[in-house]
Order: sequence, then C-alpha cells, then structure tokens
Amino acid sequence: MDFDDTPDEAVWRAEVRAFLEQHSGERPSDRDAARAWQAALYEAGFVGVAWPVEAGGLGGTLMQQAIVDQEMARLGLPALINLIGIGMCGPTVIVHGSDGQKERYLQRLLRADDLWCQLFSEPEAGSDLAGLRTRAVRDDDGGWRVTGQKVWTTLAHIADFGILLTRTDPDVPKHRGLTMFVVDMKAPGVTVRPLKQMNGEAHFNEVFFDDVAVPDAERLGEVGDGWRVALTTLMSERLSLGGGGTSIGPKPEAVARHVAERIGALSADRQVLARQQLGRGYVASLGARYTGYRQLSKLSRGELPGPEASAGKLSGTRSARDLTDLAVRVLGDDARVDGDTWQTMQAVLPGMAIAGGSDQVLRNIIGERVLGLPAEPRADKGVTFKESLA
Amino acid sequence: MDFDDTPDEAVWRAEVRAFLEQHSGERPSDRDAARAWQAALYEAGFVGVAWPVEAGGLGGTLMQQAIVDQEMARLGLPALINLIGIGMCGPTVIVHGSDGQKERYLQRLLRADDLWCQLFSEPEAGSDLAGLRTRAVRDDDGGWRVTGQKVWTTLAHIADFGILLTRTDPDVPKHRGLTMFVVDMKAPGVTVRPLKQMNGEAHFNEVFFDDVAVPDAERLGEVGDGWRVALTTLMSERLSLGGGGTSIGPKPEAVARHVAERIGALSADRQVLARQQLGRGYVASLGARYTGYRQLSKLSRGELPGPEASAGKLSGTRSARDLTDLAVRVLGDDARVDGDTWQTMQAVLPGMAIAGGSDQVLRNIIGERVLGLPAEPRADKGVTFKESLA
Amino acid sequence: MNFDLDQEHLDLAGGAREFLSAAASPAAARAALEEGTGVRPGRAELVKSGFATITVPESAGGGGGSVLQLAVVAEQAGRVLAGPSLVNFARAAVLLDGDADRLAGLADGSLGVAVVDDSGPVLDAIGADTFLALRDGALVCGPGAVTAREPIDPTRGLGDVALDETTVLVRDAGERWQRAERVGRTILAAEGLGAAARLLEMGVAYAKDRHAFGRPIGSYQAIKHMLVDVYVEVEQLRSLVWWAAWAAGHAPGELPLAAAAAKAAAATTLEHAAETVIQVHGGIGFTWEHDAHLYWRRAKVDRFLLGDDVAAFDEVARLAMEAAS
Amino acid sequence: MNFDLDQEHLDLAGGAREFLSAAASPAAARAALEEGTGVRPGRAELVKSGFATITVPESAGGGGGSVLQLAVVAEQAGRVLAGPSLVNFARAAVLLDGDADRLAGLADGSLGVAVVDDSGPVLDAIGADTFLALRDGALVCGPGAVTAREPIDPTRGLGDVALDETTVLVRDAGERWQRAERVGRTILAAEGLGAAARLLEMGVAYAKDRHAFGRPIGSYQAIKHMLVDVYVEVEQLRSLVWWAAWAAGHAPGELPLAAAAAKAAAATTLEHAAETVIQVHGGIGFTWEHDAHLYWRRAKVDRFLLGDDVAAFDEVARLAMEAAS
Repeated sequence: MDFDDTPDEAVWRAEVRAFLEQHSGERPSDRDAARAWQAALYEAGFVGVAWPVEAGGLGGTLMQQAIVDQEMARLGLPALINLIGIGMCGPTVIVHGSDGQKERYLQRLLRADDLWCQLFSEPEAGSDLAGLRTRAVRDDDGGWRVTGQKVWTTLAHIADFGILLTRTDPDVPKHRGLTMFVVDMKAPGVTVRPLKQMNGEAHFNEVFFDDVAVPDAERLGEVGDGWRVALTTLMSERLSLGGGGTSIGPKPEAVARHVAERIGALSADRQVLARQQLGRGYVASLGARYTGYRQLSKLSRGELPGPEASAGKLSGTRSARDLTDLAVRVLGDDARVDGDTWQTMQAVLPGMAIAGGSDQVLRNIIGERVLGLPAEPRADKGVTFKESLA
Repeated sequence: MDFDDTPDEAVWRAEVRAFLEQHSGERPSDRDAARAWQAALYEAGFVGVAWPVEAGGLGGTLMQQAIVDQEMARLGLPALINLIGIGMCGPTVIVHGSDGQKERYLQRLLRADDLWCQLFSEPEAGSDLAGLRTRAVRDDDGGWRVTGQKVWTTLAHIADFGILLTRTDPDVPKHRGLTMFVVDMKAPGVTVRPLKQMNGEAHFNEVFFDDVAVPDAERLGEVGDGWRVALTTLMSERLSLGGGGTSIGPKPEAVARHVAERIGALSADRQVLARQQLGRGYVASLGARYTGYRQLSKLSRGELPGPEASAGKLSGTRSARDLTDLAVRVLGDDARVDGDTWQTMQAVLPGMAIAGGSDQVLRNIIGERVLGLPAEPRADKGVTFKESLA
Repeated sequence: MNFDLDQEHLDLAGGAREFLSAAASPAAARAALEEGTGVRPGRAELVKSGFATITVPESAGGGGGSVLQLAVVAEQAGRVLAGPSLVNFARAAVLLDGDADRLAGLADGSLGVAVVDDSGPVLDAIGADTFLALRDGALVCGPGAVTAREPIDPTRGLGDVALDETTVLVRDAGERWQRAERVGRTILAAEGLGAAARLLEMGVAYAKDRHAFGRPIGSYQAIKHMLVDVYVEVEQLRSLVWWAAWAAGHAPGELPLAAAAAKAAAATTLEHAAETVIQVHGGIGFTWEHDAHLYWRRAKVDRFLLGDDVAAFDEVARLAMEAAS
Repeated sequence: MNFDLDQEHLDLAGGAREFLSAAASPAAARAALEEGTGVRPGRAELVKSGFATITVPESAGGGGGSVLQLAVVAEQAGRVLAGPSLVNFARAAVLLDGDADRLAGLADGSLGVAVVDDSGPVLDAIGADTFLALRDGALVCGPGAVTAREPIDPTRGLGDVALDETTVLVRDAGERWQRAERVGRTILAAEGLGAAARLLEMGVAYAKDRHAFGRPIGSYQAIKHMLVDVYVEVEQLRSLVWWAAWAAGHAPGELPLAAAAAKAAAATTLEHAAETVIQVHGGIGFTWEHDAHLYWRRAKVDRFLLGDDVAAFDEVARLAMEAAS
C-alpha cells in the first residue's frame, strides 16, 4: 500500500501540471474554444491517455489518466467537452467497431473534431433499458431505417454522432432483438429538442428519429447483439467513473470552506448542528473518495470494472444531498458554492440521483452481483418483446 | 371534532378513576395477585367492557374501554395478565366458537380463571404465517392428533388454554389447508420451553406438540377454514392496539422528564443535540398518538379496524428507537426510565420491531391494502403446500 | 372524544376544493415561475371567496369561523399550490383582534396585510401594502418597501420588507404575537399537509401505471415501501394539524406544543414527500413540465417559514421538558 | 498510488484469522456474558501470539511493525469478538515510546496496560494492572483500583479506574497523547470493521437460505437493499480504516482527519450493521442463542469508546474547516 506517486507517476504528474498551469489561464468560453482546448490537450498527449495507440490514444495507464483528471480538478478546470464520447462511445467503437469505423471516428473524437452522444434511454425504457421501442428496419438497399424516440441525451443538440441502440427484432425476448449503430446526428429525420429540467436548465435532450437512414456499415457489432454491445458501453461508463461517484454534487472541501467563512455568523446552537452535519457529510464523502481510490488501484492492475463501482454512485448522491442541505442552511441564499447558487445545486440533485441508474437499480445490481443475493422472479422472462407490450 | 369527553364518557371516566385510585395501592406482586386483580376489576365491570353481554362482557363501547385503558396508564398500572386472551383469543372464540366453547371459556377468561395464549408462529413460518407445518390429523375417534412446534408464544408457560392454528390438509394451497383449535395447554404431549431473548429475559416460549389429542369439539370454525379464523384474531389484535403503536418503547413523557433532569449536566453543545433528538422523537410520538386517536374515533363509530392501524406500529418502533437512543446518550448508564435500564430498553427494541409483523410485512400491507399498489408476483400461488416444500 | 372532521368540515372542504381547484393549479405556479405572472387565485379572489377571512369576526365582515375551519380550507389550498398563503390572514385576524376598522379592511380586501418576522424574508410581501410587526414588545402597523427575493417558489411571494413609519396598535403585545404566530404555523402546516397529500397521490398513481421489467413499478418493494413511509408521515401530519387547529379554539394550553409539532412535521414531511415522489417518477419527475418540482419548491421554501424545522423541534423539546418536570 | 493491501498484509491477515478464529468466538463472548468467564483469547494468549505487540519495537521484544499491520490483525479480531482489545496495546506502544523497560513488559506480558481517558469507563480495565493517563499535560503511570461496569459487552472489560500513586513518565506529553489516541481510534475502527463485515456475512447467508412466500427472503428488495446499504458502508469504512492506518505510518499530517473519520464511520456502520442484520433474521435474530446480539452489544459499547460518534463528527468538521480556510 502506498498513496504516494511511483517515480514514473511523479514524472508524469509534473509534466501534466506544467502543461496545465501554463495553459490554465485560457478557460474555454464557448463551444469552439472548448473544442480547441480539448484538441490542444490531445496534441499535448493528455486526452485518451489509456486508449490503445492504434485507436489514436497514448497507450498509457489508467493511473496516468487519473493523474490528468486529478490535476485538472485541482486547477478547477472544466470537464472536456467530449467527455461522453471519450468515456463511453469511443470505448464501444474500439471493442465492437469495424476497422473503417475506428479509422473514421476515433482520432477525430479525441481531438473533439466530432462531438458524440449516447442514445439509449427512452420514455418507456428507463431502468428497464432493454424494453426500448425505437425500431430499426432493413431497407431495400441493405441499409436500415430508424424510427423512434430517445430521451435524456446529453449533448445531442451539438453532437455530430451518436451510438444508438435499436430494436431490430420484436419477435424474440427483449434482450435478444437489439442492434447498435453509429448514427449521424445531422442526418435527415433526426430532430433534437432540449428537455428543460426542474432547475430551469437544459442539460438533456429528447431526440426523435423519423425514418432516418443508417447504412449497414454503421452497425456496431452483429445484428441482435446490441445488448452485449451496450454492456461494453455501460462498463466503460463505470471505468470512467473511476472516482467512485465523488464527482456528484458539491465538493466537500468547497462546502467546508464556505461553512468556515459563515459559521461565525450563526448562533452557538446552529454552529453545533452545522458541524455535525458537515462532519457526517464529510465522512461520507471521504469514504466514497477513498473507496474510489481502491477501485482505481484494482483497475490499474488490469481488473475489469465490477459492479462494486455502483456503490460510489449510491453513497455519492446521499452525501451530496446532505452537504447541499447544509450549504442551504448555513450559507443563506445569496451564497455561491463553486459558482452555483444553492437553488441550482439543490435542484440538480434529484436528477443526479437517477442518471446513471436509479438508487433502486444500483442496489439490485450490488445485491445480486456483489453480495450474490437471488434475483427477483421476472415477469418478462422468456416472453418476446411483442408479447410484453400486450 | 371534540377531544373532550362526552357527558356520558365523563361520568364513566369518573367511575373508573374512583375505583382505580381506591385500589391502585394494591399492585399485583405475583401471578396469583395479578389474576386476583383482574378478577376484581372484572367484578367491578372494567374488563371486557366492549364485549357482548352474552360473552360475559359489559356490552359497552370501545371508547369506554379506551377510557379504562387511559386511566390505568395514567396511574402507571400494569397491563392485565390475560391481555392476549382478552384482545385476541376471546374475540376469536366469540366469532367462531360453538355455544359450548363460549360457555366454557369466555367468562373464565375475563376473570383470569384461565389464562390464554396464541399459538400461530413457527420457526419456519414467521412473516409467511400460512406456511406453517404443525399437523393435525384425525384419529380413529373423530378427534385430532397434533404434532409440531410453535414459537414466540407469550405466556405459554403459564397459560391454561391456547388457540392453535394447524395444517389439516397439505394437498391444497397453503391458505386452504388450515384449521384452528382450542388446545388445553396442560394436555399430555405439550411441552413449553422458555426462549431467552437478547436482553436476557424470556418473554416468549417455544411450544412443542407431540401427538397431542384435541377433541373435535375444540375445533374453532370449519375444517380448512383456519385462515379466515386467524384473520379474525389478527383483526382483533389491531383493535386492541387502538392506541396505534404508542405503547411501543419508552413513553415520550418519561424520556422528556429524564432529559429535563439531566440535561443541565451536559455541555452546551450536547444540550443542543439532545433537544433536537428529543424534539424529533417527541413529534413522531405525538403524531402516532394522535393518529391512534383518529383510529379509535373511527372504531368507536363501528368501523372495522383496517390496515391503517399498521402505520402506528411502523412509526412507533422508529420513534421508540430514537427516544431510547437519546436516553442512552443523555442519561448515562446508571439511569432508569420507567424502571428499565437503558440496556434493557435498547435490547428489547429489535424484538418489538418484529413482533406483530415486521416493518417489511407492514409496509406491504399498507402499500397494497391502503394505497392500492399492486402486489408482487407470488411464487407460491396455486401450489399445494406439499409441493411448496419440495 | 371524537377526533374526526364533522360533516360541516367535510362540506367546507368540498366547497374549498371546488373553488380552489378551479382558481389555482400547479400550472399556474409554473406560469408564475416562467413569466412572473401573479399567483393564483390571488389576494382579491381569495378575499372575495370568503375562504381567506373565515377567522375574521362576522361583525367585521368575516366568516366568524374557527382556526380548524381555516385549516380545512388551507389543506385544499396546499393541494393546488394556491397563493397567497392563508397564513397572513390567520395571523392578521389574531393580531388585529378588537381593531374593527382594520379587520374590516382585511375582510373587504382593501388592506393587503403581511406579517413581518424578525428573520428571513417575508411571506407574501409581494402584493401586500400593510405590514404588521413586533417592535419592542408592541404590535406596530405601517407601509413598507418590498424587495422581491429570487422566486424559488413564486407562489410564496417572498420579499424583504423595510418598514416605513409605523403606528403602534397594541403595547405589550407579546402574548398576542405568539398566539398569532402559532395559529400561523398551524395554517402553514395545513397547507403543507395538502401539498404532501397531493404529492403522495401523484406518486401512487404513477407507481400503478408505470411498468418496468414486466410489472408496475409500485409492485416492487423499493418503490412501494418508499410511498408507504410517506403515507405514514402524511397521516401523522394530518393528526397533528387537526390537533393544533382544534387546540387553537378549545385548548389554548395545548396550542404551543401542537403548533410547534405540526410546523416541524410539515417541514420534514413535505420535503420527504417531494423528494420521494420525484425519485418514484424517475427521469420524468425532474423535468420542468412535470408538476413535482413545483411542490418540491414549495417544500424547500416552506421549511424555513415561521421558523425552520430545527427551531420547531427545539421548541417541542423545551415544551416537553417543561411539561414533564 | 496503490491503495490495496500488499501480499504481506494478506498473509498476516490469514495468520491472524487462523489464530483468532481458533482462540476466540461469539460463543466465548456469550459464555463471558452468562458466566463471567474471562474473555478469549485473553491478554496472555494475545501477547504470546505476538499479534498484540506488532507495533512494539523489535528491540523491546515486539514485532517492530506498522499500525497498518496491527489494523489488519484488528479486523480479524473484530470478526470473532476477541478480547481484550488491541487498542490499549496500540496506544501503549506510542505512549511508552523510548521507555525500554515498560515496552519490554508490554511485549512479554508482565505489564497489563490500560489507558485511562478522562471521561467514561476504561476499556479493558478488568485484567489490567498498570494504567497510563494524562495528568496536567504529563503522561503518568501507576496502579489503580478497578470497579467493573455492568458488562453490556463483556469482551470490552469496562471498568472505572481510580488511580493510586502515579509516576510521571513524560512531561508535556500532549502531542504524544493525541497521536496515541488517534492510533487507538484507528485500531478500534479496524475492530469495528471486522465485526461489521462479519455481521454482513451472517445477514447475507441467512437471506439466501431463509424462504418466505416461496422464495429466499434475500430476493425481496426490502431485505436486499438493506443489506446493500450495509455493504456500501462497510466498504467505505474499510477504505477509511486503511487510509488512517497508512497515514499513521506515512502521513502524520493526515492522521487526525483520517482517524476521526474512521472512528465516526465505525461507530455508525457497526451499529447500523447490527440492527439491520437482527432485522433481517426476524425473530431468531433477537434470541440469546443467536450470535447477532453479541455483535450488537459490541456496537452499543464501541460507539462510546475513545470519544463518541458525535465528538468524532465534530472533530472532522473542525479539521475540514481548518484545512479549507
């Protein structure tokens, strides 16, 4: 056990830090600047660090990537604009894409030449993702026609491409009739509509597909194999969440700083309660953070990201709620934490609790796949998708 | 809406109070004295107040009974020794018993000439009560022979009779093969073994039946109709819990009194936290208490006790836990609340959380029968009991 | 003892529900948030309906009714996020007791009264023209300058109030002020009860309708038990609100504890209900178009009105210790 | 960075588990409760095994090992409710640093040391003959009169200690005392981790085995999710314990926060685990014959040792604010 950098890691950290500190004045102010910033980082060798060289990456280690992430967080730099592409879409293309697809997409993705989104969830298919209804049907030319609706799609309004999970066969059980595609988001028939959240912002979109043509060459994996391809995406998501959910909600250090600034203005009684609340939220955050480090250590030894990673998400939403509530109670409504008003911070939490798997779904996953508890009897087992709609 | 007594109620309360205050010096010190105390109360007309006259009762109202209970609680008098008989066994005999059974048992029960217990739960049948295994088989004389084991039986070690739920037909689905009996607890083949709880006391017993003869005349209800008979017992239990679970755990007033005595010795910080904890526990207790009053008002208008009554139990265990925890934190381990050490109080809570339905079972009942949410698919539906064991 | 609404109360609730569900709605609250349109039904309509001034004496043109009657109406107002709150009407009726002119103004709508507490923004300051406050133990009255707050829940009309010249109405008004505050807490809790009960209905309906993995999500214990916990809290809140409202009229000695308990329970129950029901709805629950967040906003604001939950729990504890020793 | 146990630690854990699971058990804890028999393995056996004195220097006859190594052993001790606790050994090794004679006595078992805190009963006072305390900033040592406490968890040997004549060992020992207390909190948390992890295993095993309504109770979300919540807490506690134990050796600046966080998490996690697992077991879980209550007793006592959870959370908050500003 050693929390310190290895000599190699220390060298790498110094390199990363030097570059970032030199450039951290240039915070991207708009979308083009954000693309340019990612491109510059890519050219410097700090994007796709752990991707294989043949995919346009650096062939480095996950720990090196984690060091880049840590240093960016340390300087308060925003996440890369193509984060979903890097964390979820790209890895799926790497594993399941044809040579042509890899050639066409991967390097451009890392350089933010193309932005990517992920088109899985549907209005009638949330936790039960495999119940999705968007249909892809063969056309006369051997290509496909896609019709349906996706939802909760981050970045769809600016994305160039998306990975799209569709139903190609409704006459088999639901997990077996799915096929994955790369879809051109600028193709005719694709309509994107922003979805306003309760905090008034629109981080997500609805995406409508109306008889959209998708060439067969843009299929990712075999026909009917879409569920397995989607599992690659979801596993990559876990990998990219290496921090174990600690990116959810306000940073505990930021809350501690603001409480420290304001606590003197509170009554003695309220100071006691504020410290208890801060202590509880802080311990939960530290627990999630160090558990994330343990996972990262495992991953960097080459272990596959397991269902344990869901635990960080689960506890992260709870400590985020507690810390935000504290901020609201202590800070007054004129305060900002990391630039957000408390109203915004609070209103974004319910969404975070659901995105990436509801608490209920995550608890099922951990209960069944980590603790080995038996699954519930499934009402939809062995039923074809079509029958399940009846 | 009127919280005050009606004129009739006020007269009754005065009568009850006068009698109790006159006799409250004579706290029963042993079992015989407890029987004598119940008998004296019965002769005075304060036991079985709401039972029909032909069952040996007073034919009074539930509100009159509640007033007796309130006045007894006010003077800190202990519960009647035959409480289970009065609350659960007797009402079952009243509804389902033969004339002979009513004649033989009911008045003696109210007078504590006979003590009663209830023999339902089994080691392998807790929440899933209908899965019980104790067999009753016809013998050559048309009577029955009972073999099996019951558990969690309060008072079994001193009871004269019990109501006993048995399986008489394993070849039909589990709810349909049950039959209820009155069993003589002194009959040959009945063995009672006390079951020590985690707090070191033995409030419960295991009861073993080894080929115990039960005459057919002691059957309660029809053969195979035992589940319906048991539902009468459980509904009577709810009725007797009219207070809505407020009898669980320490009385909030008692905790408040002890906190008031001790809080001055705490640091200012701890005083703040103690008041928060007391406030929260106290509000929960008041909420449960006044919800109990609403139920009592409904019952006294003649409504049947519904599944809502379970809500009091559910919240009662939680506020009991919070208040006990506070007592532990504030009072120090030399303190007594209502005569109990904090150790005893704490150690008795897990048992209370389970007796009378686990939190999980109660939530299912309320969810399905009050809120109308759909039941889970049942793995054991339409399966005979025998098959379910395979 | 009979702890249940009488037929008179049930009829009143029915009437209030009919009026309020036509005159206000979550959709109106959303519009207020989006476009800054006024709250519905608005002060004038509420006064005209007679529901707002139930506790003003008949001699002054009010309903001459009880706090319990007003609480029954307030529950219905909470269900549809009606504004302005009935709290100021309830408090003003107590504070202005004996002041026939101002009571008449309250009852005929010519006075738009808001009560100014010492800390935090003032409920329904927006749209009020006459402010009541406690200054050096005296009840004072006067106009004031209102600075609107960021409208987290626009139906609450929060603003900071700087009082102009004030008139002393009652010297040594401490007890009167406290009673008014407690009646106000009771009515606030009644509005919270209505909002929480409505949230629960929304959650239960969705849980019956929405399917996942081949069955309604309400059949899963995780969802079912969450909703049951809300149900239990809502029913206990209902008991506490009724008790407090009844005590205001019949057992003034019980009002302090009952009102503090009802306020505390309302704060925690409404917040818990809102967060649970959003969670039950999954993604759709945190969209702008869904009603859930409008109730959630109400929860986040109401929690801090008339003292927050922490203050209310502290008061309950102090009163409980006092009574017990 | 590599945040994981090394092979050396895994081997050590295996050895400790082998020794401790043979030498101690919940059954032994029950016997201690019923008959007042001594705790197992008992002080002499623990010393003889070498596990208790891992952090005593080799020159004094100890293991010359790290706090992390001792924490790995302590987890195994917690699993089987072994007694006496390793906490006093850990604290004494820090407090007696440089005192070759007494360290040798600690290592060869001729000294039975317990550390006396200012408040609350003393851990493993029963069976100790030499007491260390902080008096006016100085570390003192001496014999004492022990009054046994009611044995809620008999394996904790709680007693009140009245010190007799004491010798001053170190003047101005404030910092040393604090470090020892923090190391002690870390080891206490490690024992709590072991107990909580063992409870979780018991709960999971029972939930797989026990059937209700035709399927294992662990297939119901209510039971499954309760156990998952305990799992998440146990894994986070594990991370905090390892971090604190590592910091004791390699990052003394992080030890105060890490030790307070580990102590707080251990208190809440062990209690939550015990109550959940009793609940999962239904009736059988609160019988005397079942092991669950022996762990529950440990939880109820440990919560208050070396400062309670409230004090630890307060300290975390103060340290966090200090670091952030």
